[in-house]
Amino acid sequence: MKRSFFGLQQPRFKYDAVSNVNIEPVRIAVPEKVTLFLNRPFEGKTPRTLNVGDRVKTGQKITLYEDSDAYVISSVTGVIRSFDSFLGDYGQALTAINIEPEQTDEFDEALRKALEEDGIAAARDYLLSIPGGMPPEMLKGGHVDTLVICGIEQDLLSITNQFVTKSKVSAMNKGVSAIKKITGVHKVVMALPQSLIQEAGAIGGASGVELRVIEDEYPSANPRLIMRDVMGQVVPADKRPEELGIFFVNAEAIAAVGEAVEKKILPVTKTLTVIKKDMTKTVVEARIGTPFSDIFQALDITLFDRDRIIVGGPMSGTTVYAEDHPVDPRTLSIMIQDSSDVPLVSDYPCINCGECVRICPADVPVNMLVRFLEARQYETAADEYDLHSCIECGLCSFVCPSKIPVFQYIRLGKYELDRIRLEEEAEAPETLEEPAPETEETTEEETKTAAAAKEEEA
Amino acid sequence: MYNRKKFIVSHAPFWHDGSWIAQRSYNILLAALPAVILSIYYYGLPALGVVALSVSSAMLWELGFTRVSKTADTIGDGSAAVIGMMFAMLLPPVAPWWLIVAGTFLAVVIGKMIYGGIGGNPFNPAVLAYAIIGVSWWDYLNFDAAIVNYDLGFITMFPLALAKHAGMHTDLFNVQQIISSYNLTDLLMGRQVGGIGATFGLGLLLGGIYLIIRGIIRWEISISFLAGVGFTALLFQAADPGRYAGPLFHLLTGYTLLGAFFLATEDSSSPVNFLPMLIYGAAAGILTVLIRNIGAYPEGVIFAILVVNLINPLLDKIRPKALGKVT
Amino acid sequence: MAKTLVQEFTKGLWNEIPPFRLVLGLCPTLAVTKSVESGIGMGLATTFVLVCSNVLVSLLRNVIPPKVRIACFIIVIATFVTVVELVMQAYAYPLFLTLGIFIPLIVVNCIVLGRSEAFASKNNLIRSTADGLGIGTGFTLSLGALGGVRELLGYGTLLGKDIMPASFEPFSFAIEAPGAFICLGLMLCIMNLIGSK
Amino acid sequence: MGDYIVLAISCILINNILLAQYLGQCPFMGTSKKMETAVGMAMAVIFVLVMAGLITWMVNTYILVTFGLEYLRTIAFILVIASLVQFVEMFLKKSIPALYAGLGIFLPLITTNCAVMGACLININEEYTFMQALVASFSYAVGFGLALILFAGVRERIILGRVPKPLQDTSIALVTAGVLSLTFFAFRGMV
Amino acid sequence: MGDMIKMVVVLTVLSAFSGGLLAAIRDNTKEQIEVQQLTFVKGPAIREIFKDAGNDPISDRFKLQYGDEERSFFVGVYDGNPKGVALETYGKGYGGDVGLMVGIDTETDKIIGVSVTTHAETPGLGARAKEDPEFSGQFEGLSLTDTIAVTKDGGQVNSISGATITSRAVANAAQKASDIYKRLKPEIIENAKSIAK
Ligand SMILES: Cc1cc2nc3c(=O)[nH]c(=O)nc-3n(C[C@H](O)[C@H](O)[C@H](O)COP(=O)(O)O)c2cc1C
Ligand SMILES: Cc1cc2nc3c(=O)[nH]c(=O)nc-3n(C[C@H](O)[C@H](O)[C@H](O)COP(=O)(O)O)c2cc1C
Ligand SMILES: Cc1cc2nc3c(=O)[nH]c(=O)nc-3n(C[C@H](O)[C@H](O)[C@H](O)COP(=O)(O)O)c2cc1C
Ligand SMILES: Cc1cc2nc3c(=O)[nH]c(=O)nc-3n(C[C@H](O)[C@H](O)[C@H](O)CO)c2cc1C
Ligand code: SF4
Ligand code: SF4
Ligand code: SF4
Ligand code: SF4
Ligand code: FES
Repeated sequence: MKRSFFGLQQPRFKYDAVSNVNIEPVRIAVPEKVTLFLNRPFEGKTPRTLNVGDRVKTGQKITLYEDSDAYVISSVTGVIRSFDSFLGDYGQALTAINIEPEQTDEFDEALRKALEEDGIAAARDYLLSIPGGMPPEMLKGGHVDTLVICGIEQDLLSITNQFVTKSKVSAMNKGVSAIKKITGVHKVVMALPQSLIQEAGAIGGASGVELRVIEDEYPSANPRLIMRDVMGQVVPADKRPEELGIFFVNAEAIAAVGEAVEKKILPVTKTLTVIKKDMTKTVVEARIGTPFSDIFQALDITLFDRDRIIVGGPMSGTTVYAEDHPVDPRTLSIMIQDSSDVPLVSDYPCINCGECVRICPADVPVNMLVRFLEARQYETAADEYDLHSCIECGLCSFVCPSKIPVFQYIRLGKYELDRIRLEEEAEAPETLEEPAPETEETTEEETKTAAAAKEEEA
Repeated sequence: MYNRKKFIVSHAPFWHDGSWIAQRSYNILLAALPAVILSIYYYGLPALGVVALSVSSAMLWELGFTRVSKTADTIGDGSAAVIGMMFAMLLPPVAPWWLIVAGTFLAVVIGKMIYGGIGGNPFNPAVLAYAIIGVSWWDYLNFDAAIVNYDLGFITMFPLALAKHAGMHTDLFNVQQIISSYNLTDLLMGRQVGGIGATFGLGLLLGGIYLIIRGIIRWEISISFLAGVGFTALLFQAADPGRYAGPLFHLLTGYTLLGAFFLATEDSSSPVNFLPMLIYGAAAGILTVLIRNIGAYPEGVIFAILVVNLINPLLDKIRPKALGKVT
Repeated sequence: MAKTLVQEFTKGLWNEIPPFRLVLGLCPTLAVTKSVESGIGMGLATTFVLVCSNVLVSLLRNVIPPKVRIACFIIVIATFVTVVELVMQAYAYPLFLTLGIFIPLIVVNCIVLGRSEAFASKNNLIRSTADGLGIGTGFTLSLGALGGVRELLGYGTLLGKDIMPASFEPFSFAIEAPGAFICLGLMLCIMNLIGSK
Repeated sequence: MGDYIVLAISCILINNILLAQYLGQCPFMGTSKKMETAVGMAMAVIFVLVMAGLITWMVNTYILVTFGLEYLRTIAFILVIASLVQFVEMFLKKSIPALYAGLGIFLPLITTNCAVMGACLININEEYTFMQALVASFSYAVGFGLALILFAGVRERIILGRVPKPLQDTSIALVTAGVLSLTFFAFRGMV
Repeated sequence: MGDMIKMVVVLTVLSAFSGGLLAAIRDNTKEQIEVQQLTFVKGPAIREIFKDAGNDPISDRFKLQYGDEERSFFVGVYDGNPKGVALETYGKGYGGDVGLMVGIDTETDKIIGVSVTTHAETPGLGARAKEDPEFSGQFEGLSLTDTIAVTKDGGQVNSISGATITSRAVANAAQKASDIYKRLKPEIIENAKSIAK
């Protein structure tokens, strides 16, 4: 992690390869409490379909609010103990559902019924919070041109997708054919490190997946870099790949889809990589909603004040406040960092050393960008200094000798611009309404002149 | 029973390569040491005094400024020490104390702090201070006048002034003859007259290469600077060998090496993109020889660097197209 | 809010003192402040033109048709500038030599035209006179002060008299063009500091 | 030809109208905060200064000197320049609207710009011939534009820096202009 | 229409007023300005040449016609005798005309001294013609019977290093003065005598 003596050479990070390591996942017992997040703000007064004290089954689709079709899949059989409001990243408001599990699972039959009655396409309405997660836009029936399955995580250290790719070949095969039928996508690509190409051969052969090798150097597993380097198509900076009909999904999600259509029961166990303070990695399988503390306990991890719990990898993850934060369908890894390893940021200005510019894989002029972001000139940052080209790899922050939280500035800048854009869009209809009175006036005038003409005639 | 631990919540990335401004500063000081130590060996205590006063007064000015303006202390980052050192390296070994103190004030306060401190300065602070001092108190910077009382066992005439003089009086002198009295070893081993940190060619080369290897200065600037000097000098020499000195002489005298490795590479006032760095360095090199050969001053590095500092913001607008940028 | 005559005068000495508060008239400020004497000379010349043109414009303000307003102002100002030019040549030739083309350039000095346009064409004779005198005095003081700083640093003298100790080495940068900019910039900084207190 | 090149270099770099002659400071300070405005102003000055330089030269040579009216030079020049700018504005508005849109807001600023008036007066004081006046006027204007654009580049960055409050804006800009002027010392002796 | 007339009337009246005022001032200052110019521009040079003269050479001047030009001559009186005259001539220098005041001893027809009045030469190069007493000193005592020229042209004047053009200009100017003096000598002596009286 330290800068090498030969600073002229840029730091290089290799993705960890799992092919030669035989990993046996640690299975975490069903916890005493699971917490599920529903992507809706918590509203005490809105009529609910379920209430505290109600029982839910494993795999049951919980559509909590009557006026919304947002749902979450219960990962256990048990009794709802409480509802809470929870603030996610950048203040995103969620509803937390706390469930007290029972010893044995009773599986929900809704999916089986739907599959048997309406065929495989019916699965579409159940897959959103499958382990690994599915892009909501894809499930809503948007046009899917290409599906890119990531056999490797964007971020470093985490090996969840690689592990799944290696160990669940047949489930993935089934998942690919299922997802093709569900979404109608023809082109499915799987992006993999060279080390997994042997194992993945089976997937490619059976279900018509194109295998593509990506470089083993960070951040080549970034979707936009995969687009450029592997797919040969540069995504315009102000567009998301989704807008071009290209969707990225984790290998884990595809395997989960395979399991779901095969067993006709929704899988509820999440695979994830836990990275300890000494950077050793353990693959863990736990029910979605399991508090991190249960995992830590199972792995003998003790935490102290001022340590850091990171969800995701070291370059682009997010930190959480509490040990009892639950496992989410999209949690690929949990990283623990000792307080002594926590890098400090400084309030120094940019010294224009250019390290960030040289390392940026997206050719963003970070040295200038950071000045504009610091001055809160987000519009200029976006228009002239390529804010939107940033692929959020975090390398610029990593190398900055001023220890400027560059990456944080960038995310904040993008977030602020989004907010401004949304506000403007919200205002837009009002401005559209304005011309209306004008037309009324003209009609009034016309009627008046018409009336005058009549009078003249008279 | 609430006994929750407090965890640090912050933003990605959670790794950092551990580089820090102070580290860069102290490595620059380290790289400068060989050249400075040799000068101290030749000129003795006066030179040591100049260096010590320059570095310490630069740091005190910065400390004073941060105190008075009630901003965070910044002397720990070493930037003031580096500015003091660079300024000392430009000076003759006998510069008077008041000139040094005034110079470091100009460098640190006018050149850097009023622009918001490190990273804000559009010009190299030490170079700027030297130019201002030069306009006012040239007599004290003039090497030939300054070290007239030394007997050092080598030619105590500033090589560039001598070459310029000879070039202006071609009826009396032949430049090639004049400069042949400075042999290569002398120039490389510091047996020539010049700034405290500017005479020891070999030491400067080593320091520069060290900084390049450490990734603290950008080689593109240094190399193109030297190439610019060499190439332009070659052209001039080819045009009129009787009047203009050759590339090797220009590369190893005056502030050329100091400028290429330590002055032109100052982070804040130099470009960061590849092509701009090459243009910047080459322009500085070309301009250096132009000023020396046809301009008003025998030494050209100072003003050449100021000029390229000035065009740096425009140059750095030349940059690769960012990923996914439309048009 | 009508200002009293005194306020009309004193605003030019601090609140609207050129060139610090009204960032106008920078060129003569930079060009002719190598010494107190030339600074004040320029200030007085400008004041004369300011007051005279303010007076005349204010007197004629009801006669001048708005469309040719600027043209009339320019004629009035240019006339007084030429008067200064001729009189200075006749009676203060060395000063004329130091001030050079900056005397004819008073005609384009934004302060003068600005005052005619913004003040004298809307106010009566007495107010306009007070205004012209105030702004002019402020300008003169500014130039004198800047001239003082530059003369002291650059020559070690004030009004031609040696002030600094014999060992002082004149900081001649202060009287070169770059020094003019930097001294003015730093003086502006000091004004801002005082003003913000 | 060589003489004209020397004159041009001297007017652009050595006797730069902004940095060595102290003319046109107010637009220099006023239009250098953004590169776009700086470029617009530079173009407008080049346009007007060349025309004004030539016309005032002719007015001086064929009218003022011929009739012994040199003492009316100031008044004549300012009227010529003011009407010229008015005329140019009207002409551009009608015939080259695109250029007018680009230069439009800068044109009125130029009327009371001492750079234009000053350059015209220098042409006369230096007793330039018609061709010399043409070269000098153009070169002064180019020098103005060059300095203005370089200054804008530097200033755009300074504005983003952490300049202490009392120095912000004009104060730091003046200091920087000073350094700019010092920088141009580099070209001394080069023509 | 009324507006139009008013505009024209106002502008005309204003211009007339301006023209009248300036013409009047101009007439009244004309003499004085000439004196001032002589005192401050040529004065130093003349006084430099007639260091020990007992009169004020600037006021003791007369004009003579040479070709179609009128030229001023300044008389230096020593011990009651009008022993020297000075006249100004021009030579083409590097940056334009170089003006040279040449003092001539009317008794020996030798140069008393020369002094550069106006020039636009490069500081540090040609400008040294004015500043360097060694250079101008070379002209002292040169006889008008000889051709005055720089050594490169076979004359006796060493040029300033790096500034042959300027040096040549000065030598040419001196030679021109010599020509004028030799042509007008009788009239000059007559006039000088009458002035000294
Ligand atoms: C002469 C010298 C002085 C130093 N002074 C300081 C200091 O004052 N503060 C500081 O944080 N580090 C200081 N350091 C340490 C550097 O910041 C840094 O740790 C060291 O140079 C690492 O560089 P290296 O990789 O060459 O060892 C100093 C180093 C040297 C060589
Ligand atoms: C004269 C001198 C002063 C030093 N001062 C410091 C200092 O103040 N702080 C510091 O961390 N290191 C200082 N060092 C360097 C340390 O001895 C040591 O090399 C350094 O702390 C280790 O580098 P690091 O902190 O980058 O790992 C100094 C070294 C020298 C030669
Ligand atoms: C920047 C510069 C300024 C010059 N100024 C002058 C000058 O003021 N007077 C002059 O005679 N020649 C001037 N010259 C012309 C050269 O010095 C010319 O080569 C010289 O006059 C030739 O004479 P030399 O035989 O003494 O070298 C100047 C040249 C340059 C490059
Ligand atoms: C970098 C630099 C180099 C200078 N070199 C010389 C020189 O070689 N000879 C000299 O007389 N003056 C030199 N000066 C001083 C300068 O020519 C002159 O004294 C000032 O510019 C005064 O206008 C130099 C000044 C500076 C800033
Ligand atoms: S995070 Fe930094 S290095 Fe990575 S793409 Fe964005 S700007 Fe470039
Ligand atoms: S790495 Fe940091 S200090 Fe260096 S240029 Fe980038 S942002 Fe500035
Ligand atoms: S001033 Fe120039 S020409 Fe004269 S001796 Fe020195 S270097 Fe030679
Ligand atoms: S006219 Fe006046 S205000 Fe405008 S630039 Fe010149 S001095 Fe400044
Ligand atoms: S990939 Fe996330 S910022 Fe670069």
